[in-house]
Amino acid sequence: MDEKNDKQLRIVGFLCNWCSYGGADTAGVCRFKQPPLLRIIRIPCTGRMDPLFVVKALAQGADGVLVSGCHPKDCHYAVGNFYARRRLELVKRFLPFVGLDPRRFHYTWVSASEGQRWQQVVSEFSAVIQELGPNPGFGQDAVTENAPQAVSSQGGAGDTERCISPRSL
Amino acid sequence: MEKAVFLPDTELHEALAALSADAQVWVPAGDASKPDLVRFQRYRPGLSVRLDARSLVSAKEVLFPRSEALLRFVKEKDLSVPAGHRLHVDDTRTVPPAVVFGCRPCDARGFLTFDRVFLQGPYRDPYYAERREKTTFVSLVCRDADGACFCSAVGSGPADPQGSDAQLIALPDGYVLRAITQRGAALVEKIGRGPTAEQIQAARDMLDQAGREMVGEGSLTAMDAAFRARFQDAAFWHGHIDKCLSCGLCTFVCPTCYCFTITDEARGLSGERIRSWDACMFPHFTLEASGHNPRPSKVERYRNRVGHKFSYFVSKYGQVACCGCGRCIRHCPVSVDIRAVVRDLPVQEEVHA
Amino acid sequence: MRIGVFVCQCGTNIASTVDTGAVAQRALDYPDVVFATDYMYTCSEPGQQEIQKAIAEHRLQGVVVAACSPRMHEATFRRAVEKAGLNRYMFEMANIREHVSWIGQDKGANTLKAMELVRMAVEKLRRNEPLFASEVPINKRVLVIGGGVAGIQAALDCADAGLDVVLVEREQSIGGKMAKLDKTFPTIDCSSCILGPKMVDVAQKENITLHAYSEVEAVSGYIGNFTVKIRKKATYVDWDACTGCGLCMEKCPSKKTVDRFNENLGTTSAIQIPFPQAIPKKARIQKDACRYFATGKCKVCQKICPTNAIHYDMEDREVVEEVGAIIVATGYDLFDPAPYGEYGAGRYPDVITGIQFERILSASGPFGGHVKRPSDGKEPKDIVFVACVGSRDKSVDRPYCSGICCMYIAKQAILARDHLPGVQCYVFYMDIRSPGKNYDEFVRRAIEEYGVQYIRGRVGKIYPRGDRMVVQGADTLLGAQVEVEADLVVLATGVESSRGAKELAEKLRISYDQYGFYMESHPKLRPVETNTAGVYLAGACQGPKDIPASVAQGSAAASKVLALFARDTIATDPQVAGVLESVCIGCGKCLSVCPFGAIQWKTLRDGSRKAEVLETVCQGCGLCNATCPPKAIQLKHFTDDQILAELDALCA
Amino acid sequence: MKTLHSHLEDHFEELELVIGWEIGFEPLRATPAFVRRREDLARLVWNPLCAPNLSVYLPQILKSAEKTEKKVAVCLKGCDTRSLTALIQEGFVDRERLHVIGLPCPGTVDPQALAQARKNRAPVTQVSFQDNLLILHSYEGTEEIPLDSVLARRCRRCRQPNPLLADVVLGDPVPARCDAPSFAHVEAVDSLPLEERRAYWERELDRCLRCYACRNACPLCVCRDRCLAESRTPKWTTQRDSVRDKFLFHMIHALHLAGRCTECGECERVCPVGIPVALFKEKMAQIALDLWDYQAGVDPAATPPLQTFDPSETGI
Amino acid sequence: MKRTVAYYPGCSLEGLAEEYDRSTRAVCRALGLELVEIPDWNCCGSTPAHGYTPLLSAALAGRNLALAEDAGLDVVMTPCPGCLKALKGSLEKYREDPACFQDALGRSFDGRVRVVSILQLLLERIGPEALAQAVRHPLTGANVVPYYGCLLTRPASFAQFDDPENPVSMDRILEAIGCTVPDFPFKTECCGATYGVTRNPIVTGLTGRILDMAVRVGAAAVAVACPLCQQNLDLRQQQVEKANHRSFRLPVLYITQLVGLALGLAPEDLGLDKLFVSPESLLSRIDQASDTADSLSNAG
Repeated sequence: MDEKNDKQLRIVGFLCNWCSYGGADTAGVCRFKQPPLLRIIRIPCTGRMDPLFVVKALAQGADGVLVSGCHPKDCHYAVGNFYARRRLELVKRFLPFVGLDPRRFHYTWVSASEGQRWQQVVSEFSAVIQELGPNPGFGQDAVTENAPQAVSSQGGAGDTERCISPRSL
Repeated sequence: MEKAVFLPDTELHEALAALSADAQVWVPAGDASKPDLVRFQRYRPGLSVRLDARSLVSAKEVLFPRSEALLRFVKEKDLSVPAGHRLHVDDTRTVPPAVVFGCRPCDARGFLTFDRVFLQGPYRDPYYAERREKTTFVSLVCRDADGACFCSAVGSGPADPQGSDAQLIALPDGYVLRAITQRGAALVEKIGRGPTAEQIQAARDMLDQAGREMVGEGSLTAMDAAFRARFQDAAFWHGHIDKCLSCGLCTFVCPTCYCFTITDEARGLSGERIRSWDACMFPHFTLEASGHNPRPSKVERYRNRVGHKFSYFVSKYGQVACCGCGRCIRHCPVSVDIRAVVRDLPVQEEVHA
Repeated sequence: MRIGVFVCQCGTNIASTVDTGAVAQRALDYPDVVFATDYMYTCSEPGQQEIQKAIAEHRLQGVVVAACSPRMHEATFRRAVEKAGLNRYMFEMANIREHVSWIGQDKGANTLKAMELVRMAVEKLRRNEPLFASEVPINKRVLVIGGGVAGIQAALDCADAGLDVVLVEREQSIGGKMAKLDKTFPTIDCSSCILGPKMVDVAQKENITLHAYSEVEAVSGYIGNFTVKIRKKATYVDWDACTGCGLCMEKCPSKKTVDRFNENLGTTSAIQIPFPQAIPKKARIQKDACRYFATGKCKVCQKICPTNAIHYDMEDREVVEEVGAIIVATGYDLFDPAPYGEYGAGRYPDVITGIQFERILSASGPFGGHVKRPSDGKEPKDIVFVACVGSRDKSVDRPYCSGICCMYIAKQAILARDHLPGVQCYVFYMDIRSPGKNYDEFVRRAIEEYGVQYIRGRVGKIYPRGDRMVVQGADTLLGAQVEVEADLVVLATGVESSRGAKELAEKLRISYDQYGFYMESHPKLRPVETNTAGVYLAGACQGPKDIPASVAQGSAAASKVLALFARDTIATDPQVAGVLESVCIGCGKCLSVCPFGAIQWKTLRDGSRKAEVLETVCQGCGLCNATCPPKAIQLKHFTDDQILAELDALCA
Repeated sequence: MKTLHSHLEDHFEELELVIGWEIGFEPLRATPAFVRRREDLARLVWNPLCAPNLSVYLPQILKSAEKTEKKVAVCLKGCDTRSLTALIQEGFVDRERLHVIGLPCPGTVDPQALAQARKNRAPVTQVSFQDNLLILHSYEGTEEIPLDSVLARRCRRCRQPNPLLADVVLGDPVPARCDAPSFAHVEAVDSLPLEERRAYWERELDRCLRCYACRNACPLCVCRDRCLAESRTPKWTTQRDSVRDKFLFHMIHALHLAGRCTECGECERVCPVGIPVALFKEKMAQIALDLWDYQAGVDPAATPPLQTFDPSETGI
Repeated sequence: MKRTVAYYPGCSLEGLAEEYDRSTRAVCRALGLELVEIPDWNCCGSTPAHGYTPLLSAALAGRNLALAEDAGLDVVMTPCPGCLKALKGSLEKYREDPACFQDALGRSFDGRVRVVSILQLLLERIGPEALAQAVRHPLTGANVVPYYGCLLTRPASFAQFDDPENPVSMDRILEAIGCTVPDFPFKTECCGATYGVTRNPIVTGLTGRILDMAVRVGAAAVAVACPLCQQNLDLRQQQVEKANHRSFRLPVLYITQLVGLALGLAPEDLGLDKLFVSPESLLSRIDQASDTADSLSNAG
């Protein structure tokens, strides 16, 4: 991202159009001040959220991922957030296993009238991300593919690192 | 034995270090976490060099990387131009000389297939050509063929010099390194010490003995007619291929599989044109824009794989596109044995109905 | 692709904390952007013309507007670009007002964020495809839920316009709360005189199907084609046969049934018609009070009923109605004063609520219109009204003002004086809210003509002294504590959402606030619409309001339905899912997750089965897209590639 | 294995095809066998070398073969039957058309472990089995290796050695090696600090060839020829040989198996570069167990957790 | 909740309200509650302290809580509403700014401890049913009205116990020990508090109203849970009678004394002798009622 100057951290927000996007609007209308980290992607419903979006965003170096939708039982499509909360909780517990910091991913439920609460959600999550700093992502592309040599990243097995090979378990 | 030197075991690392002064040296090496997994890695001190073991993936990666950027392009916005931008293309690359030290003869011979296609064909591939010229192959006479090897059956052998620039002959306390080509001779001067007569003699005996050894019974070099005859026999192909999973493993570990795909990977205004390995066993390989796929299932795909190596290539170039290294058999998840398929081609009576 | 970017200053709303010029300049560096400018008021008429001019001049194929929220003006701009010949879906908005300029003061950070939001919108637009709405026939019938004054007004307006109306009322008769009122402010019209005729109209109009004593069980379908299951609760009286003669009520032996219509003040019979002007004027057996259901004997009503309409074995029945639009007019309930233990409501018989006093005032009430004390039936000499009981009070979670209590207190005080010329009324109040037409004049009349004593202060305690009640409160104008002895205390209880409002909202998939009042689409611009297309609101179910406002909303909702039904078909939202058959593997996961049953099987010639989307039923939630493993099904306008494009614009 | 042959001989009339294992290109390697003729039945074997999970072929075989009154027989180990149950749950396999031969499984051999355990290096000419012992014959003599010392990782944590569903069970039940689900290997990785865990996976996935053997060997990877990881529309991964794209492919595989994976371990067995990819799916199985107390492929009537919801569940 | 509770008597329970202390200890001992008096406790600062600076009052009361924490007790009980407000106030101050609080206190404090009144302890730790079972002499036939005063349950955010405007905790306890509890509207009216000395007419006026209402609803005694209320209603009852030219002769007992009687404890252990208005009229009524009850039971 060419404009990414050193300090500017970014949170990718996936907001459901009917409730949380409306909640963010309400927060704006009421001029509830928020830190400028969040960039919102509008989706029709949290049911549209494939957990892979979260993994890909964090792997690509998004500093934070915030997903917010209607409160359970209040979904515009009746059951969208019921499916979503299962998938999002599953990916939240899976992230640490592959070395992605689970604190960088947060999901919550905010209705269109809860402008104040949205301000609080954004401010608290932004503070967490400020404290965590830039996200190294996964597999920062080492200088592999455009080097003429063949075998990919010569990271190779250094001697000192501690290895968990299943057979040694 | 024209130019030869003796390389004691103790001086092996020293020699490799000397070679890597002005070239990238690739040796078969084990992984710390996985000792029995041997792959070609660039030499660096402390690497556990494993000349005694067969590498999993062939040395193909040295000349034909799994993915390489053919060129980088940048679109510079310019509204005065009709297209709205000007395209800048940059395909500069630096290819340092390389040495593949300690591969097997079959690895080296594999590149004969590559050369027929990438160099002697109607279109000369610049990327491959540049690496080919700068790479020296030092193969080790093979003493540990296993149940999957069948180099002799395809016209090669444990001591086949074809494709190698120099050959290592293992002796109890070291290796005799003999040059085969000009480039091999240049390399041999740099390392090792004068061989004693006994060592030369022992090396020559080893060479003769290996030369005579037959790895893999029968010959699979003249199967093009048999293949065409068997082409329509669905029962035959189902019999052999029902168990195949149609993954891409056999093609990726094979020293002679050279198929690739080219894709543009762009983001915003810049990007790269990537050449990356492809496999005839993959569904997208022959998927047409219309959605039709001439090889819809694994049976057609594997028949094509056999036909390509033992029929089409033979009738077009007069050589089998297989060096008999046995990797495709050894590592196949379900142990499909290409030898069994090819051997059954000419057999007339119903087999594996 | 040729894209135009228009950055709106929105007067100073955006321009004050975002450098719109720089954003427009930076947009020129993005792929495919061939024109970029910023403008004072892009949504204004001249602003839209600017866009249309630029589309023609620069042969634009897509437009990005960086301005306010798409929830506000996406439709406006889509119409504008459509007029200029672009498909309305080749348009994207970047929300740089509510999500940027209004929530941060740091101009540098805001401008950078605005640039990136524009970058995201451009990247998404580069992957947009033109989409075309398909037309769906509308079922020109309307369902009105709730038979109060708002529902009646809506039903009558629709019926007058020639529509088929289905009116569902939970209670035995329509009329809602207004039917319980004696008189209405500010004109002191007799409530049943002005409501009665409208109720009769509802009964007499052929194109109104009335389902009284029935509840909505389930709602499915979408705008123009709703399917509504209605449960007609068992009344144990065949309403076709019953003539409403009232014989059964006279002869029914269990006279001690609590009269819920009269707010538990009087008693009535187990088989009852709630009030004389009830529509439908049919009897109903209250099961828990009926001797037959308790003991198996009695059957008096069955014996004497001239048209033998009584059937003790009657069961709930389910009716299915197909309608094109739904008007929700489910009204409100009144606050139960029990949490105010210090007022003694429910402990002292002479401490009653406003609605109970209204029943006492009413001729059809428990005392036939004579104002008497429930304890001993004596005529009260002093009456104290206590305002804001369950309103404007956070401690009982009712911080809002109910809007009508000040007015009905004044009315009841005047009426009490009419009934008993000697009575002295006192009112404990915090502020008098009388905003309507002739409202404040009405309250002044109560003070000046009817000598009502207004005491500005809250009541601390109500306790008995002898046979009278002492109301102990503060008088903030005197700066002292005051005690008023009274024979009758009327607690003006506030308005709250009606019982069961939340469950109905979940059936209709409309949202509600934390007090259970339904959420209108926009508090100022769209008060009678909801976020669910085809579902409209009217009356107090949307928030506390008086009768004039409820009636007005009834008509407003009706006019919205009429506008919807003006066309024979309705354009469906083309943002629906679509299946790429060559990629579909026929695993059926999308079918099982689709909440609307909008996906079905399609068998190809070679016998393989693929998923197929019913475009008219699909609501565009995207659940199938997220569930499909090979991503064969994509939600148009929110495809994977479009969302990934926005994501990649943000991070490598 | 007299009983397998005798059983098949008796029932061969009702069978159109028998899917089992036979000796592969070398005595130590068993390979799937598709027997359609009676005289080929003799080729079938059943021993701890028979590692491949044959349920992976069933959806394709049943789809291409027309439905006749004859059945397709398939030999399935305990863990293989869990995969079959999962396929039945999702409607990919019609149970009636199968004749399932359930085989209580003492555990399968890990070829790398066996190679390391062997003393001499001469090629094995003949293998025989005797209650938990492998007897290898080669021209350097015979060698006895206890099966427990060369077990595959999946078998060391196996709690389903006995077939869940079968038309016939040949051999008496075998005690499970673990009664409760054991996630020791997952917890070992979890115990690493976050950065070290990421470095570990980056190093492991760097070796990945992206040959998709793990995907194609997985019985529950049902997209067959339409995998999202190879798709350009929508384009989730590039064709680059970068660690991140390979990671994304493995995430696609793991997420698609969340709440569905029956932990048969085939993905890890077939990986040519020995990446413990099964750990991703075992972590998913652990989460499904914690969150919804759900184990895949146990109850044919159950619905996988991500395909359904429960309005009243809290805490998530 | 464990059975052992830190006990903070407070100054008035060592002086004027000594009988409140004695009856509280007796009742708790009878009900199996072990009261551990906070070692070396100090005055909670009452009204003068926070008049000076709120921090002083917080620190003074806070020290007692810290001592309770050191003794490993997580619940502190104090019968006197004044001390209750001071102790709860200090916890509030601690939560607002722990650092400033701890350096005012001059020692560490982690604020885990909870503060409860005697009413809360009886209701939450024992509960009305268990209390009713423990009763040996139910005070049947005695109309007793509960008088909470205006501090015990207020302010709601502070007290977090019972309803500030319409408390019922003492009613429950009185019912549990067998009393009939008439509806007493003035249960939270102010009794004039500390004006007894400086501006006595306020007390005689306000307390007069309360006693008048008590008599009016037919009370035979008034139950209180606050030393100051007890002082105004009992000690000053003569002054009130003189000022209002009426005779009330209404016994005012601490709730713990009444509970003690019901549990069959001896009057001396409950400090009944310390009351100004003799409780004789109440006791005779109870004995009489219990005799008839005995005669009925053994006759029945």
